[in-house]
This record gives sequence, C-alpha cells and structure tokens, in this order.
Amino acid sequence: MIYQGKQKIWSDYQKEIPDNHWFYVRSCIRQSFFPASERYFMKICRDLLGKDIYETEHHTTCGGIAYHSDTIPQETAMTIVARQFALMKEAGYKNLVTSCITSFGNYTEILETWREFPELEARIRENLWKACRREFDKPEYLAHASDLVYKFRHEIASKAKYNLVDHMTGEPLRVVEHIGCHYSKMFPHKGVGGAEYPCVLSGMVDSWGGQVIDYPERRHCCGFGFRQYLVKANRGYSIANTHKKFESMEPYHPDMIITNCPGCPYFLDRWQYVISEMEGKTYGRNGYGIPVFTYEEVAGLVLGFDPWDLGLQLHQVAVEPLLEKMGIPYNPKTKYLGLNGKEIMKPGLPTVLKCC
Amino acid sequence: MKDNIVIVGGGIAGMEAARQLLLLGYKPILVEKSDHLGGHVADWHCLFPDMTPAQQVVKDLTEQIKDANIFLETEVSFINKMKMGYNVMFSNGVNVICKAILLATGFDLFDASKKEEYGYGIYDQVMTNKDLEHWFNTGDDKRITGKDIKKIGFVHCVGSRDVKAGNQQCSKVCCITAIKQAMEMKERFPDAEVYCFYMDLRLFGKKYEDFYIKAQMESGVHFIRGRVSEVSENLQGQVIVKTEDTLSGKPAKITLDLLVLMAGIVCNREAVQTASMVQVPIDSDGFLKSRDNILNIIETDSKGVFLAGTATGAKTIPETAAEARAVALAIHNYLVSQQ
Amino acid sequence: MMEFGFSISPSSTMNLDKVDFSLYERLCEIEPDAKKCMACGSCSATCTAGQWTGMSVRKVLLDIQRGKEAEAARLLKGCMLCGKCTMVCPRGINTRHLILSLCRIYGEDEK
Amino acid sequence: MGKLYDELSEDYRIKEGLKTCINCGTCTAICPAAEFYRYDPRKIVDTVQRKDDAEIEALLKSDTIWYCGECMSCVTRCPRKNGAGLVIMALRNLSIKKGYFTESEKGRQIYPLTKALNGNVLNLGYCVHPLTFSYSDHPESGPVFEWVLKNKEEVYGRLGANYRKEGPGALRRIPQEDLDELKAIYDVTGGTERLELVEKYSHAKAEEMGMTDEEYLKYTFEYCSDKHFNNEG
Amino acid sequence: MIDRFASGFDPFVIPFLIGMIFVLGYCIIGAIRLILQLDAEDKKKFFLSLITPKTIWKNIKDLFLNCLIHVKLWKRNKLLGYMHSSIAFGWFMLILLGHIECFVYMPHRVKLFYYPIFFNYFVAENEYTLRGAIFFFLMDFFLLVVLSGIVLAIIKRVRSRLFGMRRTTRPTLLDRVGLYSLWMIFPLRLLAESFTAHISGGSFLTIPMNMMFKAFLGDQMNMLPTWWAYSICLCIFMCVLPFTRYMHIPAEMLLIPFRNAGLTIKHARRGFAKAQVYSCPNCGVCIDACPMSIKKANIKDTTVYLNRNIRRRNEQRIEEISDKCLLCGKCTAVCQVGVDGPQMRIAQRSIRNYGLDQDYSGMDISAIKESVASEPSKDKVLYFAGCMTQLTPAISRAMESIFRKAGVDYAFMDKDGGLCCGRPILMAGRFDQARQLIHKNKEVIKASGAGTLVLSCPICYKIFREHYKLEGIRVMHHTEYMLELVRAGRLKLDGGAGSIVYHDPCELGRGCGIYEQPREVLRQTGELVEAEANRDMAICCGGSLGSLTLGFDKREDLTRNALHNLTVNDPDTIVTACPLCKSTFARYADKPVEDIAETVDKHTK
Repeated sequence: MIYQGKQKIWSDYQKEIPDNHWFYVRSCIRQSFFPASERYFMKICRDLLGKDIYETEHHTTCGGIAYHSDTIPQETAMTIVARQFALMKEAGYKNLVTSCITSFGNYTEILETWREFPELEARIRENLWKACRREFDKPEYLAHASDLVYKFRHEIASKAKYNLVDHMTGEPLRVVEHIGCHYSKMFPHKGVGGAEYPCVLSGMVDSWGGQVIDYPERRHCCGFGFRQYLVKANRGYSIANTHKKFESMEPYHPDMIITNCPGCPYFLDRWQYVISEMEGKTYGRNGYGIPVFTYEEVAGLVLGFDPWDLGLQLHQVAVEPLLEKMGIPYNPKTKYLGLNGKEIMKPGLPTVLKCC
Repeated sequence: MKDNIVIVGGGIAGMEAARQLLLLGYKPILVEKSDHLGGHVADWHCLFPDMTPAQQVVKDLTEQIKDANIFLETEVSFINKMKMGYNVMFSNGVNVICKAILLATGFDLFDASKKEEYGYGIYDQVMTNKDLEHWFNTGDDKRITGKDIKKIGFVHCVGSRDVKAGNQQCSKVCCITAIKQAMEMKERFPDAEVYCFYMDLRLFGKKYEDFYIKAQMESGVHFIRGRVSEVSENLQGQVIVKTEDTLSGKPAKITLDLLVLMAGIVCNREAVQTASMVQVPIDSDGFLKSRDNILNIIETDSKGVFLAGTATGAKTIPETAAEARAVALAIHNYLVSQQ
Repeated sequence: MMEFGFSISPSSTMNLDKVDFSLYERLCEIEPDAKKCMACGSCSATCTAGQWTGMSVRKVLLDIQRGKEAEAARLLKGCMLCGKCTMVCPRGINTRHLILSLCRIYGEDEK
Repeated sequence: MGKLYDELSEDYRIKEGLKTCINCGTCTAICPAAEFYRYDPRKIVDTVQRKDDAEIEALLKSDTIWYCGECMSCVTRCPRKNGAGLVIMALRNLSIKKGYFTESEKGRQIYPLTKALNGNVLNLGYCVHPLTFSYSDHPESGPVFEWVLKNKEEVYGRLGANYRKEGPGALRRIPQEDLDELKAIYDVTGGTERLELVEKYSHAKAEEMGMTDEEYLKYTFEYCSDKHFNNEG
Repeated sequence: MIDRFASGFDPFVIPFLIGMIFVLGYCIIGAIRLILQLDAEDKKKFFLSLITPKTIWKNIKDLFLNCLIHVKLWKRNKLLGYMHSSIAFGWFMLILLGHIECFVYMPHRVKLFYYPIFFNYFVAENEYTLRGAIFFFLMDFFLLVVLSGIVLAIIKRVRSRLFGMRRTTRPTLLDRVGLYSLWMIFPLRLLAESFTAHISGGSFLTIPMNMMFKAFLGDQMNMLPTWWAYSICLCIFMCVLPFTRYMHIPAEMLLIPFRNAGLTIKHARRGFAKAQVYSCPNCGVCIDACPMSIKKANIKDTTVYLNRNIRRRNEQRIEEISDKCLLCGKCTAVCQVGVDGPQMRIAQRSIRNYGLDQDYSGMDISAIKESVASEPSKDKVLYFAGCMTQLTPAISRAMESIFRKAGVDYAFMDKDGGLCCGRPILMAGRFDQARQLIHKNKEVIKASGAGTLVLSCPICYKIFREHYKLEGIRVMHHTEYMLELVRAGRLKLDGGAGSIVYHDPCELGRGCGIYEQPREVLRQTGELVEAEANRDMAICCGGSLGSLTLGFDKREDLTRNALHNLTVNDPDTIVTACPLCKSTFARYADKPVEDIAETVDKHTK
C-alpha cells in the first residue's frame, strides 16, 4: 500500500466546509441507539470549540428510511426535506449539517436532482406551500456531522487527553473505518476524500494517533439495506454482508471500528453478537468482539469524557478491553446505572460473546 | 520563409510526415517537447501483430529524417497568424515564419491513478501497460523483478469508454495490447495463470484475431467478460479484483500477484493549448477537431493548419503512418496552390 | 443458542482463486479447440434442445471453465446431439464431439 | 416502446439513473445483493433499456426488484453514469403504483414496511423510534437493547436525551403542529394516497391468501422461502 | 484304376491332415460360438431361415455367386473378378472333382478325406483309359484356371491399378505367409501331379510336363518330395488361415446365412458383427470408396482397418476409426462381402462408457402438441422440417409454398422449433436416448392426426422410416411426396431450370434407396445431367453428422472432391435433397446449390 497515492487522491477531494453557524438535523436511528453521540457532537462543537450549532424542536425525520424502503413517493420525501430547509431559513441559517448519513445522502441527492431538473424543485416549492405555507431556501453548504469533526480533528487532537494508542506499548491502535454508503458513493465529490478512499474518518484516526487498516472489503456495505433489515424475513442478507466484512478484516486484528453512519455501528456491533450466537465465532481477542464506535464516541473518548456518559454501555460488544488498552479509566459499577445514578436491573449476557 | 513547414510533435505521425515531406523536397522543422523522437512508441518494447521491436521502428524513422530541422526539448511558445502564414515562436527562442503547420501532437496516456478504484499508485502490485513495456525494455520494476508471479490480470478499458474518467471513446489499441502483453507475460512466466478482464474485444486490425486465437489456444489466457469494478489489497500485498463474470451473471473475485491496467488514449492536454493558438477547437470526443471526419480528417478549418495521428483520436501505428503520408501530400498540394 | 428467525445468507460470489480447472483441462486435452470459444452464443441461439431443456453449449463450456461441474452436467443432460451448434460455430469448434467427450469424462473420476 | 416504459421514464430516478447501459457488470461486481440474492442489477438495467413491456411487467411482478438494498454502491462505478439502484427505486415505485408488488413474496413486504415506517413518521415524526421497536421483532438487538427498551426513561435520560419531552434534543416529543404538517405533506404529495394503495392491494392479497390483515402482516414480515439465494452450482 | 498302395496312405499326407483338422475344428467351433452369441430372437430367426426353403435357396445362390463366382467383383472389374473366381471356383472344382473321382473310382477310400486331395498320388492309371481321361482333363483344366488366377494375383501384387484398385491394405506377416503358401499350393500341385502323371495319369498339362521333367531330370526322385511340399503348403495355408485375411473364406459362408436370416448388429463385437469382421477379406476396396480417403491421413480410418483392429482388439484405434467415419455407407455399397461399415461403427460407439446420459423425461412438449393437434384425417399432411432445415429456411419455405400451390392441408410440426428426430444421437451410438426422442416425437405426430408425414431431411427420414413404426401413417421424404404430387397432376412443372446435376444424399440414397424419385421430378424441371459417380456410388458431401471427430477444417477437401465429382458435366445448378448437403456444398461451390424443393417451387407453373 502506497500511502502517498492516497494522499494525492485526498487532495483531489477537499470539500469546502464553513467552520461556523450550522443548522443541525438529527438522525432517527442514532438517537435511538446512540443518543449520547449526538449530544456529544453538540457538546464538543459548542462547548469545546465554541461553534454555533442550532437545533429546532420542530424539525422531523427527513423520511429517508421510509423513502429508501420505497414506502413513500419521491415527492413526499423531497417535500419533507424542503420543510427542513424552510425551518433552516426561518431560523436564519444557511449551512445545514446532518447527523444521519441517509439524510445526508437524501439531501444531497435531492439538491442534485433539483439542480438537474429545476421544474421538480418548483413543484416541491408549490407542494410545501400548499401543505405547510412555508418557503425554503436551499442550503449554501451541506455537511455531514462527521465532516465537521473531520474539519476540527486537529483542534480536538490538541485538546486530547488520550490517544488512539496502546498506552502500554505506545503502538498505534489498529482502526478499521467504515463509511456509510450514502456518504459519498453516489456523489464522490460531496464526501471528504471521495468515494474510493474517503478520508473523513481516516483523517480523524490519523490525527488522534491511530493507524488505519485498509482491508479488502473496506468499501463494502454493512448490509442494512433498509427493507433488508427492517423486514425480519430479509435479515439473512443484512448479517451476511457484515459477516463478509468481518471475515475480511479478521486477519488484520483490528482493535476497533469507527463509523460515521447511523445504522452501521449498530449492525457491526449487533451482528457480531448474532454471529457469535449462530456460529460461535467472535472476532476480537479472548472471546470479545471488536468494539464499534461512532466518530463522536471516539472523539469523546480521546477528549477524556466518561465512557458511560458517552453511552458505550449501549454497545453489545464490550468496550472495556479497549479502554484498558488506551489507558482510559472507567468505573464498572456505574456502567448500567439509570438516571441520576439510580440502580436499575442489568442487561442479560450473551451466550458466546464475552461481555463485562 | 517560402516553403517553411512546422511539424509540432516528434512521434510517429510527425516523423513519418517529415520523412514524406523530405522526399517531396521540403525541409520541415520538427519540434518535440521531450528529449527524444518517437513519442510513446519509443517507450514501447514490441509492436503487434508481428512483434516488431519498437526501437527499430523509431530508429529507422529517425535515420530517414536526419535532414530535417529537428528541435528536441522544444515547445511552441506562441503562434501569430500573418497574412500569408504563421509566425511561430519556439521555447528555445527560435522564431519561424511558415506557411503550413502540422499538429502531430499525439496523445496522453490516461493517468491510471484517476481510476481510483483500481488503486494505481496505491496498491503495490498494480501497474500500467506502459510500466510493463518499460519492464520488458529494462527488466527493472520492483513489482515484477524478483517476485513470484503466479497470477496476472489485465484490465481493459482503463480510462476508455468511461464517462466518469472523462473519456467516452474506445482507445482501439488496448485490447490487442492487452492480448500481446498477456502472451508476452505467459512466455516469461509459463506457470502463471493470465486473465484478461474485458467488456468487448475489439480486434479489428490486421491479424488481431489471429493473436486472440493464439492467446486462447497456445497461451491459455483466460478471458473474463466483465469490467473490473474494484481492486483491493490483501495482507500479503496481492490485489483482489472484483468483477462480474457477466457471461455467468455472477459477481466474481480473484486474487492476483500483478494487475496491469490498459491505460487508454486521451487527448494531449498541452496540444489543446497549441491548437487554440491556431484556432483549432476540440471536437466533441475530446480530440482536436478536423474539418470533417470522413474525408478531411487531416485538415482543419484554419488555413494552413493540418492534423495527423492520434491528435484527432486513438489510432494504431499503421493508421497514424498512413495519415502522416496523406498529410504530407495535403501540405504539398496546399503549398503548391498558394504559389 | 438464540433463535433469530433468519440465518446468514450464503454467498454466490465466484471465487476464481478456488476454481477447479481439472475437468476443463481434461477436456482441452481431448478437445483443444474448446479453448477457442469466444462465447458468441451462436451455438445456444441455434440449439434445438435449448428451448426445451435449457441446453446451451456456451454455458456448458463456461461452467466447465468456472469449475461448476454439476451445473454443466444438468445442461448436458438436455443435449439432443443434433449437431447444429457445430455447424454454426464461427470458430469451427466440434461442439458435438466436445459434448460427447464431456459426457464421457464425467464418468472418469469414478473409475 | 411500451406503456410501462413510458410511465417508468416519467420517474426522475430513471432520468437520472438510466442513460445507456453497456452491460459491463461493474455494478453487479460490487453489489451486495448480487452476492447474496438471485439478483443481477446489470440484467435489470438491461431489461429496462430494452423497453419491452412484457419483460418490464414480469420484472415488476417478480421478487427480483426487491432484493436491492439501495446502498447505491453501483452508482460509484458505472462508466456510463447510470445508477442501477435508482432504476430499481423507480421500478419499485411503479410496481407499487400498479399493485404488482403483491405478486411476489418480497414485494408483499411493502405492507409491513409501509405500516411500520409511515406509522412512525406520521405519529412520532421519526422513521424509527424505541417506542415502536419491539424486542420480539428484533431479537438481534441483543440483551443490551432489551435492557434499554425496558428502561427507556432511565437509560435515555441518563444519556442526556430529551426523551418524549418538549423542546429540542434527542428523542424529544415532536410538537403536534409539526406532525400535522407532515400529514399535510403526505396528503399533498401522494404519500397518503400511496399508503391507501398499499393497504388496498395488500388487503386484497390477504383475502386471496385466506388471511386476516394481521396474519398477513406477520406472515409477510417473517416468511422467507429458500428460492432467493444465488449460490447453486 | 487301382490303388497304388494297399494301405492307401503315405506319411506326406500328415501335414495336410493336421492343417485340415485344425482349420475345420477352428471354423466349426468359431461358427458355433458366433451362433451362440446371437440373442434369442436372432437365434430363432437364424434357425428358422435354415429350414425355410426360400432362404435355403437364397443361401445356396448367394454362396455360389458370392463365394465362388464373386459376381460383385466382376461388376467392378473383370480382371479382378476373373482373378478371384478363377482361384475360388477353380479350387472348388478341383476339390469337387477330386471327390467325384474318388467316389466313382475308389469308393472304399471315400472316408479318407485326404484321399481325394492327393488322388493322383494314390492311384495308378493309364491316361489312355477312357474312364479317367475326362476327369484328368477337367482336373488339369481347372488347375490351369486356378494357376491363371494365381498369375493374375501375382501381377496384382505389383500393379493393383490394372485391377481398378488404387489403394489396398498392406498384408501382415501372417497374411504374407498365407498368401505365399496359397500361391505355392497350385504350382506345387502341378509339379507333384506332373511327376506322378506317368503312373496315375494326367492330361494336357501334367503329361507334357511329366515328359519334359523326364527329359531334363531323368529320374523320379522328385516325386515324393513334391507331394510332401504340396501337402506342407496346404498345411501352412490352413494353419495360418484363421489368423489371416483368408479367414473371410469360411467366415463369409456363415455371414451369408446370417444376413439372409435378417439379422442386424446387436452387439459391437459378438455374433453378426463378429461374422462381418471375419468376413472382411482386407481387399481394401473400401479405401478407394471412402470419401475421406482423398486425404492420406484418413486412409487408415476406413472399414477394412476397423475390422482389422477389431480382430487385434486395439481399442484406441477402434474408437478413432469408429468416431471419424461419416457413415455415408459407400464402403458397404462396394464391399464384396457386405460388411456394413456404418452399422459396425455405430455399434462400436454404442458400447462406450458415458458418465453422463442424456435424459429428456422431464421435457414438456405440450406446446408443440397443441400447435399441431387436430382431428385424424387421411389427407392431412404433417411436415417436419428437422433441425438441419432450420438452418436452411429456404427449404421449408419452398415446401410450404409447394404445399400451398398443390392445395395440401398441412401442419408444420416444427415451425417454432421442434425436437430432434433422434437420428444424430442414434448415430452417436446412444440408443436409449434416441428412443426417448422417438417416443416424444411420436406423441406429437399421433396428436396431429395426419395421414402422411413429410420430411425434408434425409437424416430424419431414415430414422422415421426405420425406427418410428408409425402405424397408419405414410412416412415420405419430400422428394417422394413431390413426385406423388407431380404424378397426380397437383403440381405442374415448367422444365425451365436449365441443366441440373442431382446429388444423392447418403442417407436418402444408400440409406433409404431413394434414387429415382428425385430424378423423375427433376427431369420435368430441367435437363438432368449425372455426376461422375452417382446413385449408390455418390460421394458424401463431407458435412455428415455421422462423423463425430472430423473437424470443420478437415472436411473442406472432402466437400471440394464431392463437388468436383458433381460438376464434371458442367451443370448450371447443383440440386440435392438434404439440407446438410446443401449448406455444406454452398460453402465451397461456385455454382448455385439448391434443395430439390426450391428448384421445384421455382419451376412450378
């Protein structure tokens, strides 16, 4: 692997990302499975970096999952998005940042389609007016939240308490990055680093001390496939894709996986559990799995936030071995506490996959 | 000034045109930006279909045009149109007034690293057709020398017939080059399995089909119909190629020790600039625009400006040479008509 | 073990690293012209049996080249040996004999 | 040129995703669905570009068009700037519009999908929400998520979510007026009509199959025959 | 006439006796084995034929005409015919007359079966006795006949072309021993009888020789050695006979009754097939006849070599020879003993081991059935174009046009593609598979309710005629059917086709005996000229499906040769009656090639 070759390609795909004043839209999946990630995105941006990130309670889902599950017409999806744009306009923002990759892809695709077919945009304007009496402006800049973290990666690194290194040996951690398909596969120029060698995550890993692993199935989809996961009958497809990725990365012995997609960290995490139940196989060391993180969780860890505040207890794959490797202290007793330190029951344990 | 002819480009087209013009009694001025004549052919090892040594072809031509005024490492700085011709300024400071200009500016080999998914310049064992010819010539390439090569792949249409790579055109010579190189590699590595990944095999030229049959029958080259979609590298540094075996209708993958990309022919980017100085535009295919593409491919709408060779699109060497001969005659006729 | 209501789907990707060429190589010994096939499909287009049994010489040869012996056998069983494919093959491959040869080689392993 | 093709070509996703296909197979090569299903996006695009109504109709009634995961990996590699995934979306859209989706096992799954996702969107303002995410339907979410679902307030609360409360934040309750706007958008843009259509055709199919709507919902959500895989031979 | 020796014995007869007992024993045991190898049905047929007067008479006739007179050879070449019949018939007469002599004069010696052979040694007689003179004359005469044959045989060895043979087989070592001993038998007999002539009598050959020897040699010391030599020669010949080509002499005597009993080859190596193999005289007539022989490389793939290799059990060569053959049947047409080359080869092909068998049981053909189904009607014609005609649609179009012009109520069985007739797969020796196809096609034909089945492909025609057993349905090749239409006046021809040469397709001509029908039709269509070799001597176009291994590039010379044969009389058009011949010829012909249907269709008034 020739690193310089990748650098050259990265230089061709530098995306312009304004560094302040963003209108934030949330992700349905992330807030359900990784609620703390969005919170820490805001926290890091606002509190640590002093950025203006605005959120309104009135924004809704973009409908992306319903759209990609083919349950709503394209115009419906577009009008819902147009409504978000209208909220942004009403709030006085011009830059839109999405928490969700599906949303990001959805927004990008809609904007590109409108650019190519202005008559469609006009119709959507009309639809929105009819339905909501609102008007919208298209965002000047559209970014995914990971783009922002990528942009601020060096600042984060400068404030880091921990690095992505084995604190005993000083060796960099071996990190697998997984980019959501809808981040740049449709529009390579909309993603940092393009579609083939996106550097939005690898850039973070690099600047936080880790070593990125490029394994053969790096670009492969996690297998969400919308309807393929959402309908129980189809989940064999979904898990087969993740299984394929793990089989491919296994020989590289990765320490962790970092993702920027809503569903991927959930799938890469949970399918490890299911594979262990189905096949008795685990991919980490000593019967553990390979922990899977959102980029905010990794940023949070690097910045020294408490792992349980970051919501790492919501992972099925135990993160403790990694925390130990990185030298991050944690309190096992507080892992499964409820609101305000309330003792609640603990989750059950998987049969095969080792948990703490 | 009387019969000054400037030939821009010292590849096969420029050299052959110069040779013919010399035979017609002119003394053309040939400028070549690199330090040697022969263009891309000079980098090649053997030429299909008879495995003629490329160096020999260049050497023979060079021998025959030594009476022309040849400026190596020289580019055209600017061209001014005058009443009766053109004033051409070269980068070496020479200034020439001429009646006819021949743009034999040739092509650029497609930059294979732009086809990112193939990993040229990123994965250790990926090379181009040109790299391979270089190895044939010098025996020096760390991707091959001293390596245990058991499986080799050739990817057709790299940077050709590809809207996203910016070139929709077929480069014409890659199919036959791939087959030629596949057979040459099989000769050097008899135990290796050789695979060609193609969309169509465009073997239109003299004896090309014979080459194809020979590659099948004697070299046992495996032809797989499917455009390579993605290349990745494994822990051992081998490349894993993904394609669809379209004939089976199934995705396929294969691990290879060496992957050769058949970089295609794209318009010479610098030539575009030179051409614009004499108001020769770019055609919709991305190459220089001829007056028309049937009978006047070597002429332009600019008076006294002629084209030959791959400046107007992908061509084989014999086609280029034939065009060069034709353009010499066209220039001659033009100059006679101007007297 | 948990019961999830689904299982990991099997992969269909052809792993060309693991293709068993032995049957194809054996065929090429008997019928070297097999290597000449350019998959034009003339044979399949003209095949009398094809419309009734799915036979296709092109596919048979391809399956053999990809080590898919069972699939090839399934197709071969539907051949009527009428010889039209041989008549139309632009590469002059004696497809009819190729089929017969294949039918014979299939038994060889068991001997 | 056929009527179905004409109708299909109205779809912007066809306009965007179908230029001219050269059958090179780059899409299939990296398609996750092509690996795990009896599915070849190249062939689908080729079928559509042949514009034969009978073939397109067969496609619309088949399982084939429902295998795609819409990951759009195919879009990246196509040398002709086609998007097989987009073509699939247009085909699915037409299949639903024509009511052909109930003809295939995978197509019938539109029913549980429509009910669940649009129920969430219209009632909660989210596509996915813990309130409607049941562990029994999702045993793969693991014991940890079973625990989360049992202690939603506690767990989400601890992690700083604004669970089912007013104001911004994760998992907040989306104000009714915004939900009303969503409904209005559905009404204006054909979303509501689509829901009714799916309901109607599915109900008819359920009757035909001798099931109640509930049985049909469960059946389509869970039933998987073994004819879908692509690993024979 | 008296016994010279009271014992009636001399030791020199011992070699002859040994040889005779050996060869007789060998042949009798062999014949019994072959008969036992027949299956029950054939055995029954065979024994029945032996007591049926008609076949008895036919056997006698055939044995006489073929084994002794060699009538077929006479037809082929007079010299060759004479050579064979002089030796065979002459020798036969010598033996017969010897026995008669013995019977007449020495009845008490009849049971000594060497006695008639060496009669002249054992008796003392005076040539002037009237009683012996006629026999002595006849004996000398037939000896002279045989000797003339031997002289010709020796000449033939050197110059076979005189006998109309370009190529022949190389005799093996044993063949040579047999041949030379055969050649020697009769001069030695002449010598021996000459030396004995002054004692036992002689005639116009032996007496003068006896006198001449007396003059030169003076004593009679040579008498006994020559009789010894004669006997030894006979012994050698008889002892090597089973292992040489001369085995055909006894074998043919079995083959003829076999054939007359109506047997067919049931097993590649047993019974009838074996009888054919041993009946092959290795004469090599089939070499010149074989269309493949124009290429030297193919000479050793002719029927004679098949037989030779079967005798040697050289399996690899048997396979090569069997698979290469075009099955045109010309070798059979010229074969003196009637070895059926094509059938022999198909039989060899049928005993191969296949790891994979075709199976059409799951095939659904209801669509074809439905497309032709109708009420039974005698007048209705079902037309089956066949696979090969699908590649030459001009033929099926012409046929449809003819049907329409003649007002025929017809259905086109394979208009949208049909099944194969089964003949090609039968030719490959896969009988069960052919049976399956026959069964499927029969279903369709029955459903059609047609009274006549018309075929435009002779390959189909042959199998339909021989294997389909379509009771109540006439099976006709389109040549026959067109003739019927012409004769009935339903089709009127204008005769304006110019000069036409008709090529007899192998499967139609030699295969089914259809030679005249197409010619009769064509004579009304244009001016019919003949090819150099025609009818049963016609030369295969080279495109035959019979050959399994002959590659495309190996067939061109064959086709060109066949074309050359067709165009000796410079016809305007080459007409054939087989789609395969048509497309094969069209590939290399410089004259238009048509199917007879096209010619007829074009020239219908």
